[in-house]
Amino acid sequence: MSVALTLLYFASLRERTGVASEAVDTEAADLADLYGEIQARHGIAWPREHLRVAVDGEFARWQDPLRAGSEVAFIPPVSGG
Amino acid sequence: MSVALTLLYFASLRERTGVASEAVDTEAADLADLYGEIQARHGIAWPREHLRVAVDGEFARWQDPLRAGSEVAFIPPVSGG
Amino acid sequence: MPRFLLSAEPLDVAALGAGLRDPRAGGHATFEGWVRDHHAGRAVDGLDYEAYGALAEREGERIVAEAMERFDVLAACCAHRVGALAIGDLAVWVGVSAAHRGAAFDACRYIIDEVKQRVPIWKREHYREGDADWLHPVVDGP
Amino acid sequence: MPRFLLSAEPLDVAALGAGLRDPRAGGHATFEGWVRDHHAGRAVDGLDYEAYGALAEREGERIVAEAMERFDVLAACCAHRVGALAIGDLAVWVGVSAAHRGAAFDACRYIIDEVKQRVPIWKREHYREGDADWLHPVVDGP
Repeated sequence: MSVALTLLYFASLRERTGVASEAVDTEAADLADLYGEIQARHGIAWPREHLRVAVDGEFARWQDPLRAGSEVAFIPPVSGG
Repeated sequence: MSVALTLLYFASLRERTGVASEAVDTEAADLADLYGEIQARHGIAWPREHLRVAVDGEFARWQDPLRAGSEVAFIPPVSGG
Repeated sequence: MPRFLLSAEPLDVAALGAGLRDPRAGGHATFEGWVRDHHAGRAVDGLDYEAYGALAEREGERIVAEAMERFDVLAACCAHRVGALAIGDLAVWVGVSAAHRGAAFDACRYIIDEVKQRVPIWKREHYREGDADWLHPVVDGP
Repeated sequence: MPRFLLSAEPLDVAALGAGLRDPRAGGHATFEGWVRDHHAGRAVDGLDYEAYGALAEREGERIVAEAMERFDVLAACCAHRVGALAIGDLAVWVGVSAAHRGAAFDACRYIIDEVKQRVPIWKREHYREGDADWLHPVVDGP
């Protein structure tokens, strides 16, 4: 049973993937699993422990299940200010 | 042997003495002694321990001797800022 | 009124400060983050800020709300630039008004510290030697 | 250029801040002391500041110099009003620029703390009930 999502990429992740967002269909069980898929597909080196994850503009937990139609962002370490 | 000085008064000391400055001739041995004279003459209640003293625009010590022609200020607790 | 804002235009410090006036306030602390000409030993020419807007605004609001709960303050606000900035440009502004100065300083520092750690904004530095890099400082867990 | 000044006119915060710009600076902390509408439980309508000018300027300069020795900062300045002020008026301004924010905050706080304790400036508060009083807070010392 696959789920349709939009993925958002920022900063060096955006440069790595070459896109600011992409639509995916995934069978990943949770957000951690989803990140594993994306890491493999785009050759992203960041270990998951260094990132945070957000769903629809709110921080989420890696163990959260996927929600169809949601917007998922992997947040690399921030450097504002 | 008397010494001629100018005394400066600020804030509540100025209000108490009624003048911003006055010329005095004094036989006081040091600044502490001088303050004692002034306290008595103007009925100033402040104990010396709560004040500082300055001579010619620099903080001084109560034990410093008097210099003829200098400008002496008794500094009540400050409240700037 | 939002207490955290992202802006693609230069920040209007006078207007931001005016929004925090309060007759009960005796102290007003501010922090300005300026683009400086060096980082980690390298000469810097300028930088770009990119934000995840929706999340940055929520997390920024949350930080200002936390500061207002933790410290005895009357008003607080933070604004952060996005886009291309030159050396000396104002990147981030924090202002806090309080009855007493200790709380104003403490809240101001709390806000800038937390914003730097938690708000999804990223900096790409342009070095004088011609290359550029996104900064992703890794903080030790959890 | 003096780093501590007394002014009988309203302080020009933009000009004061501009004097502390430095391309090496990443952080700029400021403190503004505003006249507030209450003190020690009494409603306040306004106040007068009186200074022993020559000594205030020397002691103020000394304090800013101490801050620049103790903390890793690039530039610092403090300005204090004298004369009659109304509620909300700016009474004192401190600004500090530094490569990093910690030093900017610490030096800014040091300066305002020391100015309040050491610089011969006195405040006379006008209370809403009609009376007025010079403030001479006694500090346990030395």
